[in-house]
Amino acid sequence: MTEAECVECGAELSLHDDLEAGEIIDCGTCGAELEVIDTEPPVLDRAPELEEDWGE
Amino acid sequence: MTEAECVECGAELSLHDDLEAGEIIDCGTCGAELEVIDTEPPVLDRAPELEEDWGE
Amino acid sequence: MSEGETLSAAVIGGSGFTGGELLRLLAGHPNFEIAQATSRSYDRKTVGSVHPNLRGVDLRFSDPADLESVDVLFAATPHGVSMGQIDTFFEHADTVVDLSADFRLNTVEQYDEWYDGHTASEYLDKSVYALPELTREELPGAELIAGGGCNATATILGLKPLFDAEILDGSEQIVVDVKVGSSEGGAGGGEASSHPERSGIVRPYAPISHRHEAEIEQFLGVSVSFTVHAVDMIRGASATCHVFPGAPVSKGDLWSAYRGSYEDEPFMRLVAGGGGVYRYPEPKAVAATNYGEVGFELDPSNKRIVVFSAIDNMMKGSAGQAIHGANIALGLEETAGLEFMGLHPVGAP
Amino acid sequence: MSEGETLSAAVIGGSGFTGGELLRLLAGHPNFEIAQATSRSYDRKTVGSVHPNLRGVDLRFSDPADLESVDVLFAATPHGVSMGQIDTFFEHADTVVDLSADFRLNTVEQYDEWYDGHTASEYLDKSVYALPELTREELPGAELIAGGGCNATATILGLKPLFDAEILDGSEQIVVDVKVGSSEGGAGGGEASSHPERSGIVRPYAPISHRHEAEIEQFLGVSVSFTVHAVDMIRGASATCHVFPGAPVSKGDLWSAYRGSYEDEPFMRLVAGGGGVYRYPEPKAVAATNYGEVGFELDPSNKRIVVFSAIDNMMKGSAGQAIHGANIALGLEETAGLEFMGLHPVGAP
Amino acid sequence: MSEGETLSAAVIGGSGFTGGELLRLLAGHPNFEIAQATSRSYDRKTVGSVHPNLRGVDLRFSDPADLESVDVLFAATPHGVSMGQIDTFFEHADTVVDLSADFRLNTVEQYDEWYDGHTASEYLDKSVYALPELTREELPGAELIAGGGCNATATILGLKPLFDAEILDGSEQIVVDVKVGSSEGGAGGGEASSHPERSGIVRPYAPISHRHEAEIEQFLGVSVSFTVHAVDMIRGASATCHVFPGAPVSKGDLWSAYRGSYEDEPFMRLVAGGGGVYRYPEPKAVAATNYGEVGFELDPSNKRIVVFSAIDNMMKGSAGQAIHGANIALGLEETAGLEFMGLHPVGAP
Amino acid sequence: MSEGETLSAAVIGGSGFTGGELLRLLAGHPNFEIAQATSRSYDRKTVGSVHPNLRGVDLRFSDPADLESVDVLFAATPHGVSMGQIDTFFEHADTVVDLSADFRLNTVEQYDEWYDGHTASEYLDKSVYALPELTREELPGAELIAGGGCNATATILGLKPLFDAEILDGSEQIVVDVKVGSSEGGAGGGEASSHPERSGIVRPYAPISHRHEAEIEQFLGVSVSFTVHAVDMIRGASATCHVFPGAPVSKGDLWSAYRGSYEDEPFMRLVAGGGGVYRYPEPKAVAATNYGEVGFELDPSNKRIVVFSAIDNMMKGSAGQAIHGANIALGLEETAGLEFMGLHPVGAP
Ligand SMILES: NC(=O)c1ccc[n+]([C@@H]2O[C@H](COP(=O)([O-])OP(=O)(O)OC[C@H]3O[C@@H](n4cnc5c(N)ncnc54)[C@H](OP(=O)(O)O)[C@@H]3O)[C@@H](O)[C@H]2O)c1
Ligand SMILES: NC(=O)c1ccc[n+]([C@@H]2O[C@H](COP(=O)([O-])OP(=O)(O)OC[C@H]3O[C@@H](n4cnc5c(N)ncnc54)[C@H](OP(=O)(O)O)[C@@H]3O)[C@@H](O)[C@H]2O)c1
Ligand SMILES: NC(=O)c1ccc[n+]([C@@H]2O[C@H](COP(=O)([O-])OP(=O)(O)OC[C@H]3O[C@@H](n4cnc5c(N)ncnc54)[C@H](OP(=O)(O)O)[C@@H]3O)[C@@H](O)[C@H]2O)c1
Ligand SMILES: NC(=O)c1ccc[n+]([C@@H]2O[C@H](COP(=O)([O-])OP(=O)(O)OC[C@H]3O[C@@H](n4cnc5c(N)ncnc54)[C@H](OP(=O)(O)O)[C@@H]3O)[C@@H](O)[C@H]2O)c1
Ligand SMILES: [Zn+2]
Ligand SMILES: [Zn+2]
Repeated sequence: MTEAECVECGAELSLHDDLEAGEIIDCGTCGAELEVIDTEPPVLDRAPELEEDWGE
Repeated sequence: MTEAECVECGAELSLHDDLEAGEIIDCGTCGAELEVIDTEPPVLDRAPELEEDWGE
Repeated sequence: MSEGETLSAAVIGGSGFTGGELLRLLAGHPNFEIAQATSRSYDRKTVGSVHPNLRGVDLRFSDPADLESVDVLFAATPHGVSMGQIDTFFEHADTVVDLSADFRLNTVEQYDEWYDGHTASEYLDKSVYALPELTREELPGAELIAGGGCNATATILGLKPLFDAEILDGSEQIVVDVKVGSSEGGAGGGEASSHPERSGIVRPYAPISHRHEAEIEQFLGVSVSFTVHAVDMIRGASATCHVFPGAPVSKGDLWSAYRGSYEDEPFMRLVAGGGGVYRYPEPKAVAATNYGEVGFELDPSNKRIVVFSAIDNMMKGSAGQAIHGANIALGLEETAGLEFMGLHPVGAP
Repeated sequence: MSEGETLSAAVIGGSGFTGGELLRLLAGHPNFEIAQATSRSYDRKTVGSVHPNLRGVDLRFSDPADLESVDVLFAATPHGVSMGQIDTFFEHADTVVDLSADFRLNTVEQYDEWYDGHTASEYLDKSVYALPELTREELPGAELIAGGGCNATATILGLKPLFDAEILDGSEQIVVDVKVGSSEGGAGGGEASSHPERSGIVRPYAPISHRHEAEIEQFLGVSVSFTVHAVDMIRGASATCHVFPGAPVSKGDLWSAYRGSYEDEPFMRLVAGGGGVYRYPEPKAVAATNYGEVGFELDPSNKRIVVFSAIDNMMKGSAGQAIHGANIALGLEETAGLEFMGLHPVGAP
Repeated sequence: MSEGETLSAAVIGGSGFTGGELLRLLAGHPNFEIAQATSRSYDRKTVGSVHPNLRGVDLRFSDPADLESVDVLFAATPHGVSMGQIDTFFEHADTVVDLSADFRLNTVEQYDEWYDGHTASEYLDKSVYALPELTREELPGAELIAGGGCNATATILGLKPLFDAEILDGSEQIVVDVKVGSSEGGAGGGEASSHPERSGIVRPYAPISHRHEAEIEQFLGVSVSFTVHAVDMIRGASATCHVFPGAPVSKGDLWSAYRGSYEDEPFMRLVAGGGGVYRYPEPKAVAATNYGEVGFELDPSNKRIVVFSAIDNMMKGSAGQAIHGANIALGLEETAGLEFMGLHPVGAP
Repeated sequence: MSEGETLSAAVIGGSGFTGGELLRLLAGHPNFEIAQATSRSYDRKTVGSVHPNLRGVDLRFSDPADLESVDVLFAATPHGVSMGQIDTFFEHADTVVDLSADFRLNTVEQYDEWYDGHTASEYLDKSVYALPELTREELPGAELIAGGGCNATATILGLKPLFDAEILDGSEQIVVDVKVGSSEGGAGGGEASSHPERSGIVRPYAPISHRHEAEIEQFLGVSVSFTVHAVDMIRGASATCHVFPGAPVSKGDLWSAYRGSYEDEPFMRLVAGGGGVYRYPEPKAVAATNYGEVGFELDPSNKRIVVFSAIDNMMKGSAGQAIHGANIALGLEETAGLEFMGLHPVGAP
């Protein structure tokens, strides 16, 4: 288990071992979806937002 | 505290001391509303039902 | 086991509705610790991302292909999944509690009649139905526990005292008219369960031939006329049973029957004929709890008994019942983790 | 009368729920003009202050003690009011349409049995039940029209074809399990109908002995096992009838029966067994309309017929039915003022 | 055109929510006859199989690839569809009424900023926004009519009188807090709009950057602070605008402004500060109608004006507005087909 | 006190909504035992006859005139009652926890401005506001605890971090748009809260001048533009705060502020910007719990911060907050009796 900081809220995130680039994980504190950009060391970024159409 | 039997469901009811005839109490087991007919010894009967108009 | 001991638990199908309830109950249970919750779709996400009430639980979903070994495995998967994986489940757990219909019935013939057969029929003899009001004697030590169907549970709880007390002998006409909430359909949900289509309804969704009839028949020995309506609530199943006993019966007989069957039951409440707003069983009075309410009325005009039975389908009707059964099977305090009393006021929980 | 003619109308009890619906329907009706709407509590207030949908109608409530003379007087008052004032009503109107139970039954004996007797029994012979599916032949020229009970209307509409086609002969066991919305209780409303207590419920409110049984018995000649539940909707009554015919019956027989009874009826729709979301009758499919939907299913396992019937209690179950009956009685176009088709999507209207 | 004439109409996207409303309105409209309703998913099914309220309408869906020639074509398709097919639409119809956002904005730049650009920008100059309270002068004879966004419509109707009367000049801070029902999302619906997840909510669904801001800015000339919440109703949009005028203003000024803008408008109602239950605008008072209600309050403590505006998103907010605009464009009676007054009581329609 | 000790408690106003919640929480609390619950209307009835979830609690209401002596007295009575009886309360209890507004404000002047003055102003200095996120330091040993207003609580929890972190200094315009459920009105309920009138609404019920503004001003030092809407849920208060900071602020600044204020708080959760269905605070995610959720979004177009805050008005907004404050005041485990996690799925609880 490695640790990383959530880029959204700054909370500590524990990451699983077999982390893969491109994977999306969510922050347990703020709920943000984070994309794994790099694994050693882990680099996270906000995942691109799913454009949701709630209709208008 | 005296005890009496609920005339609806048969469960034991504990009655308070200053019981008065005419008083309405509800059974904690079945919820029935019971009227105190007599106090020494306590005699209970089903309380007359409140005719409720739910509209029709 | 000794009461202070802690057992490890896994929930297969943890992202579903009953799986989420199991996680909630296990997280608050004094004797369990959650080792694993699986989901294929939400693999590696926090359980809180799906179940917002579990945001405080520090756990991520894992893949059901990577089972860990635990003391107790709960499966909350659609019908058919558990029967396909039951051997694997037992390789990873001593006790398996399955919430689906896969191990509720006793014989292959029943599965042939009501479902699409059975692929692990060697387990049917071993499994014990989870509802303690029916199977308290058989549960201790049971290794395979089958959670009941929610509509079946409501119906059986309502009618059982009439059979126990021999007011009914099985030859009578019995009509069961059920009303259920939308959580019964699980987390999937198609167009019919979208909010605009599903709100405000009284919709006949199983007019005839509901599979839960099989469980009712198995336990009460009688075939019932069974119809299920979807109504506008989320949790809750309410069964109204219209029964025509052969011999005259008094209200006193009925109270004796119901008190006889349930007065020692920690989760059964009798409600009938009181004053106030809540005079008969209704789902919202037991919402969020493991309680079942039953009550009745006697129709003098036609010798009919009307029985009302109400449960929370997610609790007494599935996850709560599963924990209740497991508590007894494992020698834990029967009510452990299930003490929540419910809410008032409460809307359509 | 000639079709272009305009009739004056009064609504007694115009501040109530069915009174408001009458006002709405009359305001949109090509042959009526509203002369008066009474309310004691809202005397002199605009009708829009009580019924926000009628803000565009230029009318104020007046006291029911100051009746004006009109062609048609509609009374939408609680049971007992009309029978006390019926002479006065006829002094002010040629035609009286009463929405209460006061003139629905034929004999004093029935009122003695089901209500608290009758004080104007001389009118019982003259009154015609408003539901055209039952009384179309008797309505033309009728001077006293009695709007049916909403739960009775739903039940009768559901079962009538089975009697018309002699699938039932009256000796069978019939269970009627009804689900209704909160508008059925009228505008008063006590604690049980407050929003926090009334939301999200499946509440047995008339387990036995509901007065509408009298109307059902009068028209179908059979005593039914009748239980009514309150559910979370505002408008709507849904009756599920569980029926056990003496002789075997096929789905073809059922379709013949239902088409036979209703295919010429402008406001009846048969719905059974199609695809999509709305496969059987349900109240929200007819909400805000004068339509009634009926449908059925045949239970092969126990020879049961399940009949579903759905109406809007404020329309087909009261105000709409009253206008429909009045249209026929007065020789107007039968569907005048009642053409609204209903809504989709719609929630709990 | 002469008033008795009948125009043929097509509805593209007839199986959707606003498409269904268009069909309902056209079926009851004295000047239209429906020639075609398209759906790819329900091709050849009856319109009643999707919209249960239209069971009495004798019409089947056809494929949008097989367009018939009509007088007026209504498109009720998702954003982007109409701009791709607009040439084809005009080959088959003289007048096109589009309910999507495709032709609401004036310039390509706006589409670049708020949407993903525009592929038929040559039509932007020709199109007229459907809301007659904004564009009554431009509508007669218009060939391309763009129905407004529902949240934009509610907001614009609420704020417009303040600009008309120069109480606001565009430099003020304006907060618009909107609450909408689930029909706004259309018939599709994913997990978030399933009944168990969508019931009972107050859910921030567009905290910032809602596309309707573009329309508001276009018509009022001001950028607003805009946030939309989903709440538990099906129909309805309610906008609460919190406004801080530069100069002191009295309630008299406000009444003058609102009466000035709306007293001749057939579908606008002012509601503010009366007694009874319905004192301010609220969606259920206008549900199922083409009416808009606006009202206001003045906060003495901080010189704030609070404006309330309520519409039915399926009517004034889309299909009703489209018919209203078309009526004017085509020289028909402005209110034709839109007279329904709404319901009381009514739940969450 | 030592943690195993048991304190006796009385609930004045035990038949009301918050009184019922207090009884439920106390019955499940490891350190309390209920000595008395008062009600004038339900004197001598079981608490279960009013609160169906408490049918298992063996207790009858008694008259508030017959107060017993207890360790802690909770008053859940309408505004004005406690200030009239506070001396009597202290004769019967060492600690008084009052849920009304009677002791929330610091000075007589505030009561003169916002209420109708104060008759026991000598207690104002002694009382401590119950919300631990505001007053944790002052609570230990407090003898008079004043539970906060539910809308005030939601608002203060949402905005406080912005003041703590000096992102706001009190000179800014702040709009607070609140949405609340029907339990906020208490068990009384008039016509406006009857089910047919109250269902499906978005109703401006306090457009301006809501009394909770006084509490907000007292704790945040700023006057807010405050408007409250009633929506269709039973439990829940949701405050959306639209804030315009003087200096530019980043999302990082906001997260620092909110984490700084709340990361050690056992009952506060930050929710903003995740995926899935529940991305921002919403009442049903915290229903039945003592949790508060807050979150925010930054509007780049106009430098607005939108803050969302959600609580259960019956819990964090009243009874839960009262127990929380009492736990701290009495030296008990802070979270004792308040551990319930909430439900998923859940409707309009
Ligand atoms: N809902 C009720 O009221 C109720 C009452 C009594 C009994 N039950 C029974 O309980 C079971 C679960 O019901 P539910 O309502 O909770 O359903 P649900 O919400 O649809 O959840 C099903 C769960 O199973 C997982 N799953 C599906 N297929 C799987 C597979 N092949 N292998 C592993 N996991 C799989 C799903 O997650 P992924 O797809 O992400 O893996 C999901 O977590 C059903 O058998 C149902 O009949 C339900
Ligand atoms: N609601 C339904 O679904 C339904 C269906 C079928 C039949 N009905 C029948 O229709 C009738 C009206 O029902 P509702 O639901 O509309 O009731 P409601 O909402 O309670 O309205 C009753 C109306 O009658 C007036 N009223 C009461 N007592 C009166 C009196 N003594 N003299 C004159 N006016 C009086 C009331 O106004 P004021 O007190 O201000 O005068 C009010 O306008 C009832 O008989 C009911 O059984 C109702
Ligand atoms: N809902 C509202 O409150 C509201 C308010 C104002 C404006 N609007 C706008 O009105 C439009 C329709 O909204 P809605 O809510 O009615 O949506 P909807 O319920 O999702 O319906 C969309 C309809 O368009 C059809 N469709 C989808 N893609 C198509 C394509 N490529 N070609 C032809 N037909 C296609 C669909 O049927 P098939 O897929 O079967 O062909 C369906 O009939 C949208 O642009 C929306 O923004 C909606
Ligand atoms: N509901 C909320 O969400 C909420 C939130 C925060 C704060 N509060 C505050 O909490 C308090 C209670 O609110 P609620 O909603 O629970 O009200 P409620 O449901 O109306 O209950 C009031 C209770 O007080 C009793 N009562 C009334 N007058 C009394 C008197 N003069 N002496 C003794 N008992 C009296 C009533 O019972 P009897 O009449 O039978 O004696 C009833 O049990 C109010 O001050 C309210 O502002 C409520
Ligand atoms: Zn984070
Ligand atoms: Zn009893």
